Amino acid sequence: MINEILIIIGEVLIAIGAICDLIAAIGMNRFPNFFVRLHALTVGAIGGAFVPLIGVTLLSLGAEFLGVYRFFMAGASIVSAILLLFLAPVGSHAIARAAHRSKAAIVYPKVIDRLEEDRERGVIT
Amino acid sequence: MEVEPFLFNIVVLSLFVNIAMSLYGVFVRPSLIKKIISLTIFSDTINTLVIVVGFRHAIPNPIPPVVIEIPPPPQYLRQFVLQAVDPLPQALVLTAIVIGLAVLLFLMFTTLQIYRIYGTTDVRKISRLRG
Amino acid sequence: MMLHYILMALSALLSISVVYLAIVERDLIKAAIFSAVQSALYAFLYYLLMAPDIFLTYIPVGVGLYTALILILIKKTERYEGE
Amino acid sequence: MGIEEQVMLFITTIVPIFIVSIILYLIRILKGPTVPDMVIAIDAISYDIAVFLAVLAIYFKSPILISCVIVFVLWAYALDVYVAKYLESKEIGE
Repeated sequence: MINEILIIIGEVLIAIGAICDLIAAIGMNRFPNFFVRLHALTVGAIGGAFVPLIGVTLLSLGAEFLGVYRFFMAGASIVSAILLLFLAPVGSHAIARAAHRSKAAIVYPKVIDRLEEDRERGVIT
Repeated sequence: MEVEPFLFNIVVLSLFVNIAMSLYGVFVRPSLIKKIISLTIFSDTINTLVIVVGFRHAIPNPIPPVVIEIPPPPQYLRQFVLQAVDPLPQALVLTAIVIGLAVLLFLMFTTLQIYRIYGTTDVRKISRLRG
Repeated sequence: MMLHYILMALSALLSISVVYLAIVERDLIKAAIFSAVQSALYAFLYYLLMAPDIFLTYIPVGVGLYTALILILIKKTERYEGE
Repeated sequence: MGIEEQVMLFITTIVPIFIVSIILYLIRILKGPTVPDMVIAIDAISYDIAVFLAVLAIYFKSPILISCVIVFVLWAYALDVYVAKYLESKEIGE
Protein backbone atom coordinates (compact mmCIF):
# COMPACT_ATOMS: atom_id res chain seq x y z
CA MET A 1 0.00 0.00 0.00
CA ILE A 2 2.78 2.43 0.92
CA ASN A 3 4.56 1.67 -2.35
CA GLU A 4 1.57 2.71 -4.46
CA ILE A 5 1.23 5.98 -2.54
CA LEU A 6 4.94 6.78 -3.07
CA ILE A 7 4.69 6.00 -6.79
CA ILE A 8 1.61 8.18 -7.27
CA ILE A 9 3.24 11.16 -5.46
CA GLY A 10 6.42 10.72 -7.53
CA GLU A 11 4.48 10.65 -10.81
CA VAL A 12 2.60 13.83 -9.89
CA LEU A 13 5.89 15.63 -9.08
CA ILE A 14 7.49 14.50 -12.37
CA ALA A 15 4.44 15.71 -14.31
CA ILE A 16 4.64 19.13 -12.59
CA GLY A 17 8.34 19.32 -13.51
CA ALA A 18 7.71 18.48 -17.17
CA ILE A 19 5.01 21.16 -17.46
CA CYS A 20 7.30 23.73 -15.79
CA ASP A 21 10.02 22.84 -18.31
CA LEU A 22 7.66 23.42 -21.23
CA ILE A 23 6.55 26.79 -19.81
CA ALA A 24 10.18 27.85 -19.26
CA ALA A 25 11.12 26.86 -22.83
CA ILE A 26 8.25 28.89 -24.30
CA GLY A 27 9.20 31.86 -22.13
CA MET A 28 12.86 31.59 -23.14
CA ASN A 29 11.77 32.00 -26.77
CA ARG A 30 9.27 34.82 -26.30
CA PHE A 31 10.88 37.19 -23.77
CA PRO A 32 12.49 40.34 -25.21
CA ASN A 33 15.93 40.69 -23.59
CA PHE A 34 18.53 39.03 -21.39
CA PHE A 35 17.45 40.24 -17.94
CA VAL A 36 13.86 39.10 -18.52
CA ARG A 37 15.02 35.69 -19.73
CA LEU A 38 16.70 35.12 -16.34
CA HIS A 39 13.21 34.65 -14.88
CA ALA A 40 12.54 31.85 -17.34
CA LEU A 41 15.86 30.28 -16.29
CA THR A 42 14.71 30.30 -12.64
CA VAL A 43 11.49 28.48 -13.56
CA GLY A 44 13.50 25.95 -15.55
CA ALA A 45 16.04 25.35 -12.77
CA ILE A 46 13.89 25.06 -9.64
CA GLY A 47 10.48 24.07 -10.96
CA GLY A 48 11.81 22.09 -13.88
CA ALA A 49 14.74 20.26 -12.32
CA PHE A 50 14.57 20.29 -8.50
CA VAL A 51 10.95 19.16 -8.15
CA PRO A 52 11.11 16.19 -10.62
CA LEU A 53 14.37 14.95 -9.07
CA ILE A 54 12.54 14.71 -5.72
CA GLY A 55 9.80 12.91 -7.65
CA VAL A 56 12.32 10.43 -9.06
CA THR A 57 13.54 9.80 -5.49
CA LEU A 58 10.04 8.94 -4.21
CA LEU A 59 9.17 6.86 -7.28
CA SER A 60 12.35 4.79 -7.09
CA LEU A 61 11.80 4.19 -3.36
CA GLY A 62 8.43 2.67 -4.13
CA ALA A 63 9.24 0.75 -7.31
CA GLU A 64 10.04 -2.85 -6.40
CA PHE A 65 10.69 -3.96 -9.99
CA LEU A 66 14.05 -2.11 -9.98
CA GLY A 67 15.71 -4.60 -7.61
CA VAL A 68 17.83 -3.90 -4.54
CA TYR A 69 19.70 -1.03 -6.21
CA ARG A 70 16.65 1.23 -6.04
CA PHE A 71 17.95 2.62 -2.72
CA PHE A 72 21.18 3.64 -4.47
CA MET A 73 19.07 5.35 -7.10
CA ALA A 74 17.06 7.23 -4.49
CA GLY A 75 20.17 8.42 -2.66
CA ALA A 76 21.95 9.57 -5.81
CA SER A 77 18.95 11.50 -7.11
CA ILE A 78 18.33 13.32 -3.82
CA VAL A 79 22.02 14.24 -3.58
CA SER A 80 21.92 15.68 -7.11
CA ALA A 81 18.72 17.59 -6.28
CA ILE A 82 20.36 19.28 -3.28
CA LEU A 83 23.50 20.03 -5.33
CA LEU A 84 21.34 21.67 -7.99
CA LEU A 85 19.54 23.73 -5.36
CA PHE A 86 22.88 25.15 -4.22
CA LEU A 87 24.71 25.49 -7.55
CA ALA A 88 22.10 26.85 -9.98
CA PRO A 89 21.71 30.32 -8.34
CA VAL A 90 25.52 30.71 -8.19
CA GLY A 91 25.87 30.41 -11.96
CA SER A 92 22.92 32.61 -12.86
CA HIS A 93 24.03 35.36 -10.46
CA ALA A 94 27.60 35.29 -11.78
CA ILE A 95 26.54 35.61 -15.41
CA ALA A 96 23.97 38.34 -14.63
CA ARG A 97 26.52 40.44 -12.72
CA ALA A 98 29.14 40.09 -15.45
CA ALA A 99 26.66 40.96 -18.19
CA HIS A 100 25.52 44.10 -16.39
CA ARG A 101 29.02 45.31 -15.58
CA SER A 102 30.52 44.70 -19.01
CA LYS A 103 27.43 45.90 -20.97
CA ALA A 104 27.48 42.75 -23.09
CA ALA A 105 23.67 42.43 -23.15
CA ILE A 106 21.53 45.16 -24.71
CA VAL A 107 18.53 46.24 -22.60
CA TYR A 108 16.12 47.34 -25.29
CA PRO A 109 12.66 48.04 -23.74
CA LYS A 110 14.09 49.95 -20.74
CA VAL A 111 12.31 52.46 -18.49
CA ILE A 112 15.00 53.24 -15.91
CA ASP A 113 18.21 51.59 -14.63
CA ARG A 114 19.12 52.77 -11.11
CA LEU A 115 22.16 50.50 -10.77
CA GLU A 116 23.90 51.94 -13.81
CA GLU A 117 23.18 55.51 -12.69
CA ASP A 118 24.66 54.82 -9.27
CA ARG A 119 27.71 53.24 -10.87
CA GLU A 120 28.24 56.26 -13.12
CA ARG A 121 28.03 58.64 -10.13
CA GLY A 122 30.53 56.52 -8.22
CA VAL A 123 28.27 55.65 -5.27
CA ILE A 124 28.94 51.92 -5.65
CA THR A 125 31.66 50.15 -7.56
CA MET B 1 11.45 -4.46 -37.02
CA GLU B 2 11.98 -2.41 -40.18
CA VAL B 3 12.24 1.01 -38.58
CA GLU B 4 15.06 0.36 -36.12
CA PRO B 5 17.91 -0.36 -38.63
CA PHE B 6 16.82 2.76 -40.51
CA LEU B 7 17.13 4.94 -37.38
CA PHE B 8 20.49 3.37 -36.52
CA ASN B 9 21.76 4.14 -40.03
CA ILE B 10 20.68 7.75 -39.50
CA VAL B 11 22.99 7.89 -36.45
CA VAL B 12 25.99 6.54 -38.39
CA LEU B 13 25.40 8.83 -41.40
CA SER B 14 25.11 11.87 -39.11
CA LEU B 15 28.48 11.04 -37.58
CA PHE B 16 30.00 10.80 -41.09
CA VAL B 17 28.59 14.23 -41.94
CA ASN B 18 30.14 15.59 -38.74
CA ILE B 19 33.52 14.12 -39.72
CA ALA B 20 33.30 15.78 -43.15
CA MET B 21 32.44 19.19 -41.70
CA SER B 22 35.20 19.07 -39.07
CA LEU B 23 37.78 18.10 -41.73
CA TYR B 24 36.63 21.13 -43.74
CA GLY B 25 37.24 23.25 -40.63
CA VAL B 26 40.74 21.83 -40.12
CA PHE B 27 41.89 22.28 -43.74
CA VAL B 28 40.16 25.45 -44.97
CA ARG B 29 39.47 27.88 -42.13
CA PRO B 30 42.35 30.37 -41.64
CA SER B 31 42.42 30.86 -37.85
CA LEU B 32 44.52 28.55 -35.70
CA ILE B 33 41.97 28.58 -32.84
CA LYS B 34 39.22 27.47 -35.23
CA LYS B 35 41.51 24.64 -36.34
CA ILE B 36 41.87 23.52 -32.70
CA ILE B 37 38.09 23.56 -32.14
CA SER B 38 37.56 21.53 -35.33
CA LEU B 39 40.21 19.03 -34.25
CA THR B 40 38.45 18.41 -30.91
CA ILE B 41 35.15 17.83 -32.72
CA PHE B 42 36.91 15.42 -35.09
CA SER B 43 38.44 13.34 -32.29
CA ASP B 44 35.14 13.20 -30.39
CA THR B 45 33.30 11.97 -33.46
CA ILE B 46 35.88 9.23 -34.04
CA ASN B 47 35.47 8.13 -30.40
CA THR B 48 31.71 7.97 -30.87
CA LEU B 49 32.12 5.79 -33.96
CA VAL B 50 34.29 3.39 -31.96
CA ILE B 51 31.55 3.10 -29.30
CA VAL B 52 28.86 2.55 -31.95
CA VAL B 53 30.79 -0.55 -33.05
CA GLY B 54 30.29 -2.10 -29.59
CA PHE B 55 26.53 -1.50 -29.44
CA ARG B 56 24.22 -4.50 -29.69
CA HIS B 57 20.57 -4.92 -30.48
CA ALA B 58 19.01 -6.74 -27.50
CA ILE B 59 15.51 -7.68 -26.36
CA PRO B 60 13.87 -5.88 -24.54
CA ASN B 61 16.66 -3.30 -24.15
CA PRO B 62 20.48 -3.34 -23.76
CA ILE B 63 21.94 -2.85 -20.28
CA PRO B 64 25.35 -1.38 -19.25
CA PRO B 65 28.14 -3.93 -18.65
CA VAL B 66 27.97 -3.84 -14.85
CA VAL B 67 26.93 -6.86 -12.74
CA ILE B 68 24.62 -5.54 -10.02
CA GLU B 69 23.73 -8.77 -8.20
CA ILE B 70 26.37 -10.24 -5.89
CA PRO B 71 26.79 -13.25 -5.90
CA PRO B 72 25.18 -13.58 -9.36
CA PRO B 73 22.79 -16.54 -9.80
CA PRO B 74 23.12 -18.53 -13.08
CA GLN B 75 19.79 -17.29 -14.47
CA TYR B 76 20.92 -13.67 -14.00
CA LEU B 77 24.26 -14.38 -15.69
CA ARG B 78 22.50 -15.88 -18.72
CA GLN B 79 20.25 -12.82 -19.03
CA PHE B 80 23.30 -10.55 -18.60
CA VAL B 81 25.20 -12.18 -21.47
CA LEU B 82 22.14 -11.87 -23.69
CA GLN B 83 21.59 -8.18 -22.96
CA ALA B 84 24.84 -6.40 -22.05
CA VAL B 85 26.82 -4.32 -24.55
CA ASP B 86 30.50 -4.92 -25.39
CA PRO B 87 32.80 -3.34 -22.74
CA LEU B 88 36.09 -3.45 -24.72
CA PRO B 89 35.57 -0.35 -26.98
CA GLN B 90 34.55 1.67 -23.92
CA ALA B 91 37.84 0.82 -22.21
CA LEU B 92 39.76 1.93 -25.33
CA VAL B 93 37.89 5.23 -25.71
CA LEU B 94 38.41 6.09 -22.05
CA THR B 95 42.16 6.37 -22.73
CA ALA B 96 41.68 8.23 -26.01
CA ILE B 97 39.69 11.04 -24.36
CA VAL B 98 42.42 11.76 -21.82
CA ILE B 99 45.15 11.71 -24.49
CA GLY B 100 43.05 14.14 -26.53
CA LEU B 101 43.08 16.53 -23.59
CA ALA B 102 46.91 16.38 -23.42
CA VAL B 103 47.21 17.01 -27.18
CA LEU B 104 44.91 20.03 -26.82
CA LEU B 105 47.19 21.47 -24.11
CA PHE B 106 50.25 21.07 -26.35
CA LEU B 107 48.52 22.73 -29.33
CA MET B 108 47.38 25.58 -27.11
CA PHE B 109 50.94 26.23 -25.91
CA THR B 110 52.24 26.21 -29.51
CA THR B 111 49.57 28.65 -30.67
CA LEU B 112 50.39 30.97 -27.79
CA GLN B 113 54.09 31.00 -28.75
CA ILE B 114 53.21 31.71 -32.41
CA TYR B 115 51.08 34.65 -31.33
CA ARG B 116 53.87 36.02 -29.15
CA ILE B 117 56.47 35.81 -31.96
CA TYR B 118 54.46 36.83 -35.05
CA GLY B 119 51.60 38.85 -33.53
CA THR B 120 48.82 37.03 -35.40
CA THR B 121 47.02 33.68 -35.52
CA ASP B 122 46.05 33.83 -39.21
CA VAL B 123 47.93 31.21 -41.22
CA ARG B 124 47.78 33.28 -44.44
CA LYS B 125 49.68 36.12 -42.74
CA ILE B 126 52.11 33.76 -41.00
CA SER B 127 53.08 32.11 -44.31
CA ARG B 128 53.72 35.55 -45.84
CA LEU B 129 56.14 36.60 -43.10
CA ARG B 130 59.84 35.70 -43.04
CA GLY B 131 62.05 34.66 -40.16
CA MET C 1 12.25 -0.30 -27.39
CA MET C 2 11.49 2.03 -30.28
CA LEU C 3 12.08 4.99 -27.98
CA HIS C 4 15.75 4.05 -27.61
CA TYR C 5 16.45 4.35 -31.35
CA ILE C 6 14.27 7.44 -31.81
CA LEU C 7 16.22 9.32 -29.13
CA MET C 8 19.57 8.26 -30.63
CA ALA C 9 18.59 9.48 -34.10
CA LEU C 10 17.24 12.76 -32.70
CA SER C 11 20.42 13.47 -30.73
CA ALA C 12 22.66 12.75 -33.73
CA LEU C 13 20.56 14.91 -36.05
CA LEU C 14 20.57 17.85 -33.63
CA SER C 15 24.36 17.61 -33.34
CA ILE C 16 24.73 18.23 -37.10
CA SER C 17 23.26 21.74 -36.88
CA VAL C 18 25.39 22.66 -33.88
CA VAL C 19 28.60 21.39 -35.52
CA TYR C 20 27.81 23.34 -38.72
CA LEU C 21 27.35 26.57 -36.74
CA ALA C 22 30.53 25.92 -34.74
CA ILE C 23 32.54 25.59 -37.96
CA VAL C 24 31.19 28.59 -39.91
CA GLU C 25 30.89 31.07 -36.99
CA ARG C 26 33.38 33.97 -37.12
CA ASP C 27 33.10 34.98 -33.44
CA LEU C 28 35.35 32.49 -31.68
CA ILE C 29 33.59 32.69 -28.29
CA LYS C 30 30.33 31.65 -29.90
CA ALA C 31 32.19 28.83 -31.63
CA ALA C 32 33.50 27.59 -28.27
CA ILE C 33 29.98 27.70 -26.77
CA PHE C 34 28.57 25.72 -29.74
CA SER C 35 31.34 23.21 -29.12
CA ALA C 36 30.11 22.86 -25.52
CA VAL C 37 26.56 22.16 -26.75
CA GLN C 38 27.97 19.53 -29.11
CA SER C 39 29.72 17.92 -26.12
CA ALA C 40 26.42 17.77 -24.20
CA LEU C 41 24.60 16.15 -27.15
CA TYR C 42 27.38 13.59 -27.66
CA ALA C 43 27.25 12.78 -23.93
CA PHE C 44 23.53 12.09 -24.29
CA LEU C 45 24.37 9.78 -27.20
CA TYR C 46 26.93 7.96 -25.03
CA TYR C 47 24.25 7.48 -22.37
CA LEU C 48 21.90 5.92 -24.90
CA LEU C 49 24.69 3.68 -26.21
CA MET C 50 24.90 2.32 -22.61
CA ALA C 51 28.41 3.58 -21.79
CA PRO C 52 28.13 5.31 -18.37
CA ASP C 53 31.89 5.26 -17.72
CA ILE C 54 32.55 7.24 -20.91
CA PHE C 55 29.85 9.64 -19.76
CA LEU C 56 31.56 10.15 -16.40
CA THR C 57 34.87 10.98 -18.12
CA TYR C 58 33.56 12.96 -21.06
CA ILE C 59 31.41 15.48 -19.17
CA PRO C 60 34.27 17.08 -17.13
CA VAL C 61 36.62 17.01 -20.13
CA GLY C 62 34.21 18.10 -22.86
CA VAL C 63 32.02 20.62 -21.09
CA GLY C 64 34.46 21.81 -18.44
CA LEU C 65 38.08 21.71 -19.52
CA TYR C 66 37.90 22.12 -23.33
CA THR C 67 35.80 25.26 -23.05
CA ALA C 68 37.92 26.72 -20.27
CA LEU C 69 41.19 26.17 -22.17
CA ILE C 70 39.82 27.65 -25.40
CA LEU C 71 38.48 30.69 -23.52
CA ILE C 72 41.90 31.27 -21.89
CA LEU C 73 43.51 31.01 -25.36
CA ILE C 74 41.06 33.52 -26.88
CA LYS C 75 41.65 35.83 -23.92
CA LYS C 76 45.39 35.85 -24.55
CA THR C 77 45.23 36.16 -28.36
CA GLU C 78 42.38 37.65 -30.42
CA ARG C 79 38.62 37.25 -30.57
CA TYR C 80 37.56 37.51 -34.22
CA GLU C 81 38.70 35.30 -37.08
CA GLY C 82 40.14 36.54 -40.36
CA GLU C 83 40.85 40.24 -40.05
CA MET D 1 -2.91 -3.51 -14.99
CA GLY D 2 0.03 -3.86 -12.64
CA ILE D 3 2.02 -1.04 -11.10
CA GLU D 4 4.97 -1.63 -13.46
CA GLU D 5 2.93 -1.22 -16.64
CA GLN D 6 1.33 1.90 -15.20
CA VAL D 7 4.76 3.50 -14.52
CA MET D 8 5.98 2.57 -18.03
CA LEU D 9 2.85 4.07 -19.62
CA PHE D 10 3.31 7.26 -17.59
CA ILE D 11 6.96 7.65 -18.67
CA THR D 12 6.07 6.98 -22.31
CA THR D 13 3.48 9.75 -22.05
CA ILE D 14 5.84 12.23 -20.40
CA VAL D 15 8.84 11.84 -22.75
CA PRO D 16 7.55 13.98 -25.72
CA ILE D 17 7.15 17.01 -23.44
CA PHE D 18 10.85 16.82 -22.54
CA ILE D 19 11.85 16.43 -26.20
CA VAL D 20 9.79 19.46 -27.25
CA SER D 21 11.27 21.64 -24.51
CA ILE D 22 14.84 20.55 -25.39
CA ILE D 23 14.23 21.54 -29.02
CA LEU D 24 12.78 24.91 -27.96
CA TYR D 25 15.83 25.65 -25.79
CA LEU D 26 18.07 24.66 -28.71
CA ILE D 27 16.28 27.17 -30.95
CA ARG D 28 17.17 29.92 -28.45
CA ILE D 29 20.81 28.77 -28.43
CA LEU D 30 20.99 28.88 -32.24
CA LYS D 31 19.26 32.29 -32.46
CA GLY D 32 20.74 34.01 -29.40
CA PRO D 33 21.85 37.53 -30.29
CA THR D 34 24.45 37.96 -27.52
CA VAL D 35 26.77 35.63 -25.61
CA PRO D 36 24.96 35.68 -22.16
CA ASP D 37 21.68 34.65 -23.83
CA MET D 38 23.34 31.53 -25.22
CA VAL D 39 24.97 30.74 -21.87
CA ILE D 40 21.73 30.82 -19.85
CA ALA D 41 20.02 28.74 -22.52
CA ILE D 42 22.81 26.16 -22.12
CA ASP D 43 22.16 26.15 -18.35
CA ALA D 44 18.48 25.47 -18.87
CA ILE D 45 19.12 22.71 -21.42
CA SER D 46 21.62 21.07 -19.06
CA TYR D 47 19.17 20.87 -16.16
CA ASP D 48 16.45 19.63 -18.52
CA ILE D 49 18.69 16.86 -19.89
CA ALA D 50 19.70 15.88 -16.31
CA VAL D 51 16.06 15.27 -15.33
CA PHE D 52 15.50 13.44 -18.61
CA LEU D 53 18.41 11.09 -17.85
CA ALA D 54 16.97 10.30 -14.41
CA VAL D 55 13.58 9.47 -15.92
CA LEU D 56 15.16 7.29 -18.62
CA ALA D 57 17.08 5.34 -15.96
CA ILE D 58 13.74 4.23 -14.54
CA TYR D 59 12.44 3.41 -18.01
CA PHE D 60 15.43 1.23 -18.92
CA LYS D 61 15.32 -0.54 -15.49
CA SER D 62 19.09 0.04 -15.01
CA PRO D 63 19.62 1.80 -11.67
CA ILE D 64 23.40 2.10 -12.18
CA LEU D 65 22.80 4.75 -14.87
CA ILE D 66 21.67 7.30 -12.26
CA SER D 67 25.31 8.17 -11.42
CA CYS D 68 25.52 10.18 -14.65
CA VAL D 69 23.05 12.73 -13.24
CA ILE D 70 25.31 13.83 -10.39
CA VAL D 71 28.24 14.58 -12.72
CA PHE D 72 26.03 16.39 -15.20
CA VAL D 73 24.49 18.65 -12.55
CA LEU D 74 27.89 19.28 -10.94
CA TRP D 75 29.59 20.45 -14.16
CA ALA D 76 26.73 22.31 -15.87
CA TYR D 77 27.36 25.60 -14.13
CA ALA D 78 31.11 25.73 -14.76
CA LEU D 79 30.57 27.39 -18.17
CA ASP D 80 28.78 30.27 -16.40
CA VAL D 81 31.74 31.02 -14.20
CA TYR D 82 34.26 30.89 -17.06
CA VAL D 83 32.24 33.18 -19.34
CA ALA D 84 31.56 35.57 -16.45
CA LYS D 85 35.27 35.80 -15.71
CA TYR D 86 35.92 36.45 -19.40
CA LEU D 87 33.29 39.17 -19.66
CA GLU D 88 34.59 41.06 -16.65
CA SER D 89 37.90 41.32 -18.57
CA LYS D 90 40.23 39.95 -15.96
CA GLU D 91 42.60 37.04 -16.11
CA ILE D 92 40.99 33.64 -15.57
CA GLY D 93 42.51 32.01 -12.52
CA GLU D 94 43.84 34.93 -10.54
